[in-house]
Amino acid sequence: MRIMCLTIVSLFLLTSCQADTDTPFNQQLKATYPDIHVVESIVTDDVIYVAMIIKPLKQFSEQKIAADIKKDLGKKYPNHLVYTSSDMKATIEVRKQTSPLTQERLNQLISYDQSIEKDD
Amino acid sequence: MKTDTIKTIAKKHDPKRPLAKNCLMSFIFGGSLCALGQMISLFYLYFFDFSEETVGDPTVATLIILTMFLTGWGVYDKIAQVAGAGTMVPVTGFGNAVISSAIEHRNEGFVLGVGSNMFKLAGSVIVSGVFSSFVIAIIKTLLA
Amino acid sequence: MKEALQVRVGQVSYQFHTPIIINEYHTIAGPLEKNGALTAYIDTFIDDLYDGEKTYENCYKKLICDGISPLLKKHPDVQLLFTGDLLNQSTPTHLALTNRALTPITFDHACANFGLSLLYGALSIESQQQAAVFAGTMSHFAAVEKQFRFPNEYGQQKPPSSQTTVTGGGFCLLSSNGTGPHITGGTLGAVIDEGFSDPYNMGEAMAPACFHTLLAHFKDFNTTPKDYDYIITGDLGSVGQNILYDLLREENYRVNRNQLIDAGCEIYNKNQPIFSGGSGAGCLSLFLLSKGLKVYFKKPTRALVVATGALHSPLSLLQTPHIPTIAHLIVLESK
Amino acid sequence: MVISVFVAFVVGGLICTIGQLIIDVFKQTPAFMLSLFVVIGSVLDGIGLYEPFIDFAGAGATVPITSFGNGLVHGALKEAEQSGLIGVVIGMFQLTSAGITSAIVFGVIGALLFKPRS
Repeated sequence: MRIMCLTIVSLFLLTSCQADTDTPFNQQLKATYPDIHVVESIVTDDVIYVAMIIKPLKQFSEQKIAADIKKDLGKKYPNHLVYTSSDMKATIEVRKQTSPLTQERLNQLISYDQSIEKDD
Repeated sequence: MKTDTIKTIAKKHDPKRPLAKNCLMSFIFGGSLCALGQMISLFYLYFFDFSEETVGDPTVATLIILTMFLTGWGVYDKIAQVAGAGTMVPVTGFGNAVISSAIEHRNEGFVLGVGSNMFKLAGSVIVSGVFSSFVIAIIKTLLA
Repeated sequence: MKEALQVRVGQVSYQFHTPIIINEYHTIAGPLEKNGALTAYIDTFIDDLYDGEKTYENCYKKLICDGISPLLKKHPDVQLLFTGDLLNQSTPTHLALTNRALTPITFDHACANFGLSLLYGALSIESQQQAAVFAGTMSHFAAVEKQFRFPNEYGQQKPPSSQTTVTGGGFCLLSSNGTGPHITGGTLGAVIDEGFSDPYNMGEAMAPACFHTLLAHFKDFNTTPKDYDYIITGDLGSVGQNILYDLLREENYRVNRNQLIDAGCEIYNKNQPIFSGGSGAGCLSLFLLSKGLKVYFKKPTRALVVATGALHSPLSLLQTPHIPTIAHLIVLESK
Repeated sequence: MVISVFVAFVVGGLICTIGQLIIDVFKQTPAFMLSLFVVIGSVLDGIGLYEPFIDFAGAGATVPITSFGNGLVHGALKEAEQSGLIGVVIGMFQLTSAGITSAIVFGVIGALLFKPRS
């Protein structure tokens, strides 16, 4: 029974949008792309990983939006490898990601980027 | 007496199905089943390594486990009498068709009873699905 | 040998001159009927649809055993049992009567079996072949549901016009001595098919057959509904009864509404989940041999008892999508 | 996240209501309605509309039986990209195996555990 309460509590906690503890980069993303509802991102010196949840009504084309943002960011930060994902799982994983990014962890995150499957 | 006079009289007394109530009930029950499915999906998303694409499979499996218990305890058909399509359209309806046939034909033995009668109801769903998917996939691969 | 009195009347009817009396009867019913409307009149009940058996079909067999044994104990010399049940090849009846000195004559007219059993019981007594015979039918909800419709646990919404098979029924002894209501006549029905094809609305499919047999009876005996106190139908249900009422009025027979009694509707009370009424082979026998004889036929009455049956099989319904039906009628009088 | 539960509720409810209308208004048997839904699921995925529909509705799209049709076509097409026309036959049950396998397995387990009640 305890586990049940734990899950419900954590479900609600994680879903509240932390507008306040957002990194400046996230706020900037939200400003430039209005469709984003919740965004989490990891920025290292050579990789930018943006996980987002699109507003409910726009979710029909969430993958297209994620792809556009990826292209856009790719232009803005040419010397960075940019990955975006509109998958809910990506947002959850990024939010859990406290320790610095290992390559293996990064590969797992990249697997959530749907646009990669479409390209190759 | 001519057949069509009998038919018109019979038409007059055909009890109208309570359409509004049925639709409302199937909306509520169908919706709550899908909401339950979404919660299960969220649970799997949080605690297991499933992406949003592949989270459907464990959700469906969990729902069918739930159906097995509901069918076994004799509750599912009571709900379905109220819910109508609400409990039939979701995958629990498919699960219930398979599980109720299996339970029903248990007394004829497992091989001949359960084995041969299990898909008597759900078979039509699989056959129509597979055949239509085959046709569509062939057309798509030929065109694209 | 006294001059053989004319038994045949008109095209399809019979008139019986020797007294054919229903003088002993035993009814048994299931849990749903236990809290129905006839609890006071039914002899024995079973608690659940298994009654200690492993399968529903065995319970159906046990029902037939428990239904006939009391009568058989009292009258071991009787040879024939006119009956009929709803499962394939009447296996419950045959299994129930294994190693017993009683030969089951099993008819296959679904819910019209009871009418046919009484009629042929009367004919065999009238022709002095038998001094006394048994007649009666039994049905079991879950076993019939499994064969004719869907598995019992299958979640499917039944429309309000569908009917619930009765668990239970009754057996009776027909003989030419004793006290009780007399069977004075009968009419054999013909297979009627008006093209109705909805297996969840048997009432509308069986009403024309019942109407056809009633018409034949009125023509052969040139009587009208007014000459009878009641017209007791087997399992037309509320839907079928309304249709029958309109059909009779269409043929300008004046009949008032409470003359029509439907066994399927009488067995249960209003708040029970039975849709438009009870049905099944045992439905008419359960009603007639319980409340029928103990209440309606206590005072002098003259009534028509019509057993209606749908003769389709799950397979035939898929190939030729309409339901053939039949109805048999006996005239029951009590002094 | 929580709003996705509400969206699934509304979308799933609507699909079931359409199913109820097919049964009651067009007087079709439930088996026909289910087969129709599976075919609709397949056609939608053939056009490529079902993938965004799942993104939008979440469980509202994966729980109804239309997702079975979608899984079939999706698996077939994905395999067909690699190994050509024969891929259609190979990939058909890759994505939908969860539903059918669990139905069979829990059907047998149900037959073991339970007895039919009326």
